[in-house]
Amino acid sequence: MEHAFTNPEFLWRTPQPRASYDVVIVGGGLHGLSTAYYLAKNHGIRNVAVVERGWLGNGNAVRNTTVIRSNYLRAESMPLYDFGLRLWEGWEAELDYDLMFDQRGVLALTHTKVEANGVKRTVAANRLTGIDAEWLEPDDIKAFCPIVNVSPDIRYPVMGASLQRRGGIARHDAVVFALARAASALGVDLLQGCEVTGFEMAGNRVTGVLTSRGRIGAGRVGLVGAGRSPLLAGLAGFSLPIQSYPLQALVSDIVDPVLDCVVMSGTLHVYVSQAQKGELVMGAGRDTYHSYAQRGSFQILEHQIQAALELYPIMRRAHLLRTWAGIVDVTPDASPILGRSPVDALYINCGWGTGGFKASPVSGYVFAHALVHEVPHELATSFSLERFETGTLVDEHGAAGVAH
Amino acid sequence: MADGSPLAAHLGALISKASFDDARLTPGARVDLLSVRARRSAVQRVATALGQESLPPPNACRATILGDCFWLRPDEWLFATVPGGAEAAMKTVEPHLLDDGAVIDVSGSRIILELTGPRTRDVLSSCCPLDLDPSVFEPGRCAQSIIGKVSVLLHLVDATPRWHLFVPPSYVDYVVRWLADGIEGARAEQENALATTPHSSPVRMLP
Amino acid sequence: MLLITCPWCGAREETEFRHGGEGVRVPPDGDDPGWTRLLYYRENPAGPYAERWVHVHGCRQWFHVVRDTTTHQILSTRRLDGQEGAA
Amino acid sequence: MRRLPAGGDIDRSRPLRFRYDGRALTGFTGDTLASALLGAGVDVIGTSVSLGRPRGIISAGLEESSGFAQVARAGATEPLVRMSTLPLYAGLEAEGGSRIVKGYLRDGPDDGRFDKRFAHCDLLVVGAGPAGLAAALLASRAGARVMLVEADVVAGGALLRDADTVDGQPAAAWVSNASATLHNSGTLVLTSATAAVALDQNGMIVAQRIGANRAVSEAGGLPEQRLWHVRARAIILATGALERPIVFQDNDRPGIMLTGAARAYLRRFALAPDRGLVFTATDDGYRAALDWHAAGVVVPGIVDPRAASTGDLPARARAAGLRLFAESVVEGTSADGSGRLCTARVRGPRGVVEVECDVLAVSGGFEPTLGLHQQLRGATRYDARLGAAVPATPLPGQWIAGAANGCMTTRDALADGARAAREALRSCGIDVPGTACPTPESPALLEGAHEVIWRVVAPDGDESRSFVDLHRDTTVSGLVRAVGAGIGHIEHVKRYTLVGTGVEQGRSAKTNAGAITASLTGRPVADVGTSGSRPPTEPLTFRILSGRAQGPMYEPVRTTALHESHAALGAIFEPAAQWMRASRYPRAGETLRETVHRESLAVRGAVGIVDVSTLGKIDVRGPDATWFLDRLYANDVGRVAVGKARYSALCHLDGSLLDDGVVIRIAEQRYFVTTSTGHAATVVEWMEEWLQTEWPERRVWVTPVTERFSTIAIAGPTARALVARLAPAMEVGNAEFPFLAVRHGTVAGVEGAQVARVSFSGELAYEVSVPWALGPIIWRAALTQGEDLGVTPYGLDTLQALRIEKGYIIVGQDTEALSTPYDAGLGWMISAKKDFVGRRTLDRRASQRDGRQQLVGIAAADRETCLVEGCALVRAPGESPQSIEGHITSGCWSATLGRHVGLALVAGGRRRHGETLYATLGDSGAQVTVVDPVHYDAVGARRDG
Ligand SMILES: Cc1cc2nc3c(=O)[nH]c(=O)nc-3n(C[C@H](O)[C@H](O)[C@H](O)COP(=O)(O)OP(=O)(O)OC[C@H]3O[C@@H](n4cnc5c(N)ncnc54)[C@H](O)[C@@H]3O)c2cc1C
Ligand SMILES: NC(=O)c1ccc[n+]([C@@H]2O[C@H](COP(=O)([O-])OP(=O)(O)OC[C@H]3O[C@@H](n4cnc5c(N)ncnc54)[C@H](O)[C@@H]3O)[C@@H](O)[C@H]2O)c1
Ligand SMILES: Cc1cc2nc3c(=O)[nH]c(=O)nc-3n(C[C@H](O)[C@H](O)[C@H](O)COP(=O)(O)O)c2cc1C
Ligand SMILES: [Zn+2]
Repeated sequence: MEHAFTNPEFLWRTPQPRASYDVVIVGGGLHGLSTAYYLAKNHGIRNVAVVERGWLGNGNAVRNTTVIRSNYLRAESMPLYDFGLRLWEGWEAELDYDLMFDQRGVLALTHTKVEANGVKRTVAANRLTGIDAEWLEPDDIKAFCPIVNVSPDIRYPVMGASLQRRGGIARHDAVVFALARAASALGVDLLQGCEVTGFEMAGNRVTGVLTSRGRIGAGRVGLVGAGRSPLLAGLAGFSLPIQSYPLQALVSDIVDPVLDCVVMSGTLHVYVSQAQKGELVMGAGRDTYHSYAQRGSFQILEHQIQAALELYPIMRRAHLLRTWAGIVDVTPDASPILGRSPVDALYINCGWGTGGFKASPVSGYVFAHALVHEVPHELATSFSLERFETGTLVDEHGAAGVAH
Repeated sequence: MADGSPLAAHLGALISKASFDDARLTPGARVDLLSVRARRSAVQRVATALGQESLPPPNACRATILGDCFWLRPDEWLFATVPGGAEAAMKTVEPHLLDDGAVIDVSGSRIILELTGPRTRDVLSSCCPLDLDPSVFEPGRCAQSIIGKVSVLLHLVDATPRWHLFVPPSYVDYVVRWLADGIEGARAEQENALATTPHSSPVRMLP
Repeated sequence: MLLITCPWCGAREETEFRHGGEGVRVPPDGDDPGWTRLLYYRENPAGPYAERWVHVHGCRQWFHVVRDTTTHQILSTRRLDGQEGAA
Repeated sequence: MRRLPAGGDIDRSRPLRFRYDGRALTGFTGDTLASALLGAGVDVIGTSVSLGRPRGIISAGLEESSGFAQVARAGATEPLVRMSTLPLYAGLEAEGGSRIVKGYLRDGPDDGRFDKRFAHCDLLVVGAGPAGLAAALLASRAGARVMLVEADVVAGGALLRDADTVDGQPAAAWVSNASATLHNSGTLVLTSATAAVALDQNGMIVAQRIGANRAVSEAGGLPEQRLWHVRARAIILATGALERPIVFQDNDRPGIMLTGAARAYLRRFALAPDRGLVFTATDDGYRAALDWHAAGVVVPGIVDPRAASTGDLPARARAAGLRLFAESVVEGTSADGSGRLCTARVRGPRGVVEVECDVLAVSGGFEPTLGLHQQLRGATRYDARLGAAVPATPLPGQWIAGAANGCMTTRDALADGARAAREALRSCGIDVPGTACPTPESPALLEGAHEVIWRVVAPDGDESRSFVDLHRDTTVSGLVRAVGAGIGHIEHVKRYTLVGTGVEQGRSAKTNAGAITASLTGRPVADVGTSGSRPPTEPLTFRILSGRAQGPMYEPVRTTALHESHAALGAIFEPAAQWMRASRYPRAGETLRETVHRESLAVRGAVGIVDVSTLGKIDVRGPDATWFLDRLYANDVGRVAVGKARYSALCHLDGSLLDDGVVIRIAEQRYFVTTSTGHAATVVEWMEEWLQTEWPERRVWVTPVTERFSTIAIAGPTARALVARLAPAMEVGNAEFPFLAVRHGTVAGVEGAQVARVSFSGELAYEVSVPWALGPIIWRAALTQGEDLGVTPYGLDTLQALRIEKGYIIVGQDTEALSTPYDAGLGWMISAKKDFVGRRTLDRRASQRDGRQQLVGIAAADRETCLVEGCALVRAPGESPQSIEGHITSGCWSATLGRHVGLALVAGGRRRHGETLYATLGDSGAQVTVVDPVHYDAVGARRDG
């Protein structure tokens, strides 16, 4: 028999919108909920609403493949993501919820010399920053994850891998539930079916949001709209250096455990883990075209499964059970945008692209800080929108490009 | 690639093993290849010089005095001329281009594979996304598309059907493997009388 | 998976094409912020979107496509010179 | 159930032996695994996922939510195969038990062939029930190219279980005639073929189990499964309707099935219960009772929640003397010791009765199968009469017909199929003459009072055994709990309870889940809706998705014309982009380092030859060629003299390096440009993009000629002597043929060879390009004629070592995504006088900031220290955490210098020559010195010599 999920008896209140709030968070995904939670918890600001156009989590929160890790490359990013990972390590206790957070290890396979060098470079950078990381040779990989085909005879033989043992997965839906419950309990109003359609402005200052459920006044507004950030920015009269693409994922039917870590492969564009329930959860590179349709193209699935079967022949007879896509907001340097916007009292938190699930805790933590103090949290100073003017990009393509 | 055949020995063995009467793969004739680039002003001059009314339109091939001429793009045509004929052919075309075009010897940058037989549509449609139905892909038609994951130029020479595939030499191994494997599949279908396209013969339905 | 009508070659599978987005434009002279926009900012509408594709595995021509990003419906394809395709 | 002595579509003369859970059983040709099991008396097929309840088969088709098995195939084993549509074949081996809910994977050989096919048609009809058949018949008569795909093993749809007649023929006969007609007119009819994924622009992915009904050993080379990529000008979805179960207490017991299944098992497989009770909310359900009755089965009654129906079927039931429990429901069941159904508790206006039965056929009504429509977000609306969603408007280019469109009788389905075909064909410009539509005779099915019922509230209030989703063990209690937690949206309910997330994706559970949630939250059913559908409509094996693109057919492996020559010399190959390149030519007993050592010294001391045919080559010509290359390349191309070459680089608009290469000016307006191996296609595309989109008026023609030429570099101090022998007619002296000059002539008898004095090794070098296929001639000639000169073939490993010694970069290895030419030490090449792509960004302050990661050389402190690529460079050894100054991009054993040398990117590195840093992968650090990138022959005397 299967391990049954334990969801609590009570999750959240369903209040009516108030006339105004100290802070209105636009977007009830993980980052929006996390922001609201930390506003209340860390800063005592409880007169907060999260306005969500659909149901909580209906964006990328429920669509991501749940890879959690902090092995990024840049000096600017590593502390941010690793602080996030440390928050994860305490989150189940803090939120009193079984998130199925499981630090089973994340392997990043390499298939070319250049890729191997890049990954080694990340390993070195991680270790020097105090982030756990190891370099594994093919034999070590085989020992750690026996189903990987490390034969030198395949098209792109495995040349080695990095391993972050503290990396892992969690149950995405549970995280939505847990954050919503915690925020709601702290007094945050979660307003679903409440689409922001415009902003109320006094000069260059935002004073409220116009929604499908009426006007809601706001002392400050945080835009946390992930795949729809460019549209939200458009409503507020500015634009973002963001392109929106579909990113697909798939699950297999439920099978006995074959894989107890996360394995990613940048060159072959596929990564896979096995969720606690038993389904294989697989992802690939994003689609090439712009879209808001939450679906992608079939050849992406075909290619990723070809790659998967080269690497994990045991998966041949698993079934593709369900596929879906989320819309990811991709920045030019694969790093997020966090902080002030061109509009006063309006703050933005977006651009996490294909990799923001892992940042759910830290994104809310630092963004709540920015909303309260009007300056970025020290972990987030490098991620302002101005960096594109100054040319001080935080290029994470190597560490975040294909993988998650 | 041994000096004689354009196919490496292992590929020769692969295709002769796979081929059967209804789908046969062989190395095609050797040719010299010319890429003729011509802006609109030069196209007519070139055509006239070759005794043609015009150069072939998109997706078409025409026989000319310089051999088969294939449309490649709005300002490019590929001529497949006799081996060693490139130089002379260039001399024929070049004067008419003036500054509005160029002719480039691209001999050897593609190899011709020939695929013949009534089952070849099955073989091709197992790796090529084009609509090859006789009602839309008639003899004399050509198209650039993909086999597996690589670019090819496909030409239907006659209604046998006889196909010519123009494949860059470095990709020949890969393309031949796809075709040979497709032929094996077609043979199994033939032997098991499985209907797979409306035009494959004979037909019997499997439950 | 899209089926895209190349103005030259006709309707072909998406796998024969490469997406070019809005494309780059040769810069007009301008100040620094203008340059930043040119480098990093592109249109990204929900709805009809004017984009460019190139038929990499076919005629290698770039062309214009208007596609609705909320439905993936292709509203038109045109040659770069603005003419409708013959195909 | 038991097998009746006669009847059914099975061939009793051909028994088939198979194994289930280790038991040897027998069925008949024509059986499915499900019918064979039922026929063999196996009603308890396994246990449920989290509650461990005994389970049986509930359907005879796509509705199945319980009967799945682990099936052995082709030496492999496939999890969770649906029993109700798996044709039985001799030797089939299946496992049930806990395997009906959770399968397993096994490594090992797998001989099944999985194929792919592209197909095109005017009209694709999905579903071969009456609607689909009518549509296909009409279209094929009109001369259209038609494809008809049917998920079941045979065409016919609902007609297979219905006793209707069509055009005066029994339904089954009409179906086979129709199929034959279609065949003969060239329609491609695919059975066991599920339309699984709807693509944009009228595409459809169809998965076909060709060899589903046979063991792989009998497949004769046929594919086991095939994936069809279909493009159609018009699509008709005639996917029918699915029967919906009703939720009540203990509704999951083996023996409880849908009424359509009860009839299908009877008609198609001659399987009948001893006592069959019916619980139906529509007239249609009465057919099961009537059919059973006609077959001699004891029917203890028909339970109908409605007031006595006046419809045709109920009247017939009454006439047959069947007992009707009107205004009654089944509120619970009990089971025998093995878990099998034995009685049902029927509650009516006059109280409760226990009714003995071994099968209970249930029908909550029918709902359109709209998964394909919903995948592309096709709109639906709630139909209160059906209690389910029906299509609102079809998607462009698509039509929905038959039961899928809410036309629930055979007559309506046939007519609707013909209507859809007419409209679809008209959209393709094919006009259909007014052909008559097949006419059926079938009873009225949806007469009588209409009352949609989803759930019978448990009398004792315990709904933890009232199953909404059998596969995932979701119960009404689970829904109650979810709603109590404060959630109301059906997508939250799904994620809280897991309803609908199983292998059948809740196909027959979703509507009930939505409706019950609605009743629990006091909202209209229409407002709650159902959770969304996603591709595929049916689980697809991973292998069918990968098809034949595995092993050597997975990704192209490109080989040069010299591949066999290298192999003959014992080369070891390595992938480089798509190519296979020789990395080295080890002699017996040599270690890697020894080989590289030997090959390097040969190049530095005598002469080496290397195959560089993979470098991209581009012919650029036309009156504006110089203007064009000047716009793209960083240096002044216009200043390169005819017959000369220049090393150059391309930038992106943001100033970052795209590639480097050599620009050779062949004639005034004709160039031969090389690119790095990995960027060959990118650079051609880059040039085309700029030309076509920005400068269409410019007369420049760009032609990729990589595979026109094989190129061999001949490098080393005795290279000149070797080239002189190979090309006796060529002046090779330094004066006549200096560095960066290019000549054309005959080499080793090959006319028209191009010889360029460019060098990637830092030695005196000649790159000889000849027609692709003639490469081996030059290679062989160089080896034989250079023997006394010490000619040595060398591979990528040595090439790397040599270029690192010289500080030559590889873009992408020694640069980062945002590295500029300045960062890479190539600032010298940037022309001060002209604009080019990237220039504006390079002129910005940020691009020239101090402290950027800049290319430096690094030298190991001692002979033993190895410079591992990727190592971080830090100020102090073995300290963590500390800030990172840079990293090693390239490192090698330098045979020439007798120690390890490397290249690195270091913050502000250009001003840090002489500084000591430590190279580390995060623990101990090896001491290195920052030096100039050029480790060897800084003045270039050897190269120029
Ligand atoms: C297929 C896929 C796989 C992924 N895998 C991983 C992974 O393995 N690891 C990882 O770290 N990251 C992964 N990601 C990325 C990760 O999911 C996202 O970065 C992250 O979820 C974004 O934050 P969010 O949860 O707040 O976004 P969302 O959940 O998308 O939240 C944004 C919310 O804003 C709401 N909204 C938008 N516009 C409005 C409006 N006008 N009014 C009101 N509300 C509005 C939306 O409805 C939505 O609920 C993946 C993403 C996808 C799509
Ligand atoms: N009594 C009722 O309420 C009721 C309800 C529904 C249907 N019916 C009967 O059903 C018939 C309706 O005719 P119809 O043709 O619309 O439906 P149908 O159910 O007869 O045929 C639909 C066919 O589509 C196939 N199919 C479904 N999904 C598919 C997919 N993704 N790919 C390939 N095939 C797929 C099914 O296997 C089935 O054979 C009538 O005969 C009618 O009497 C009766
Ligand atoms: C980690 C993970 C595991 C999932 N496992 C399953 C599963 O076992 N069964 C299932 O039907 N869907 C599964 N899903 C997919 C969801 O059902 C759903 O498709 C996804 O949340 C996107 O929502 P949408 O399909 O409604 O757009 C999973 C999703 C994720 C992110
Ligand atoms: Zn084209």
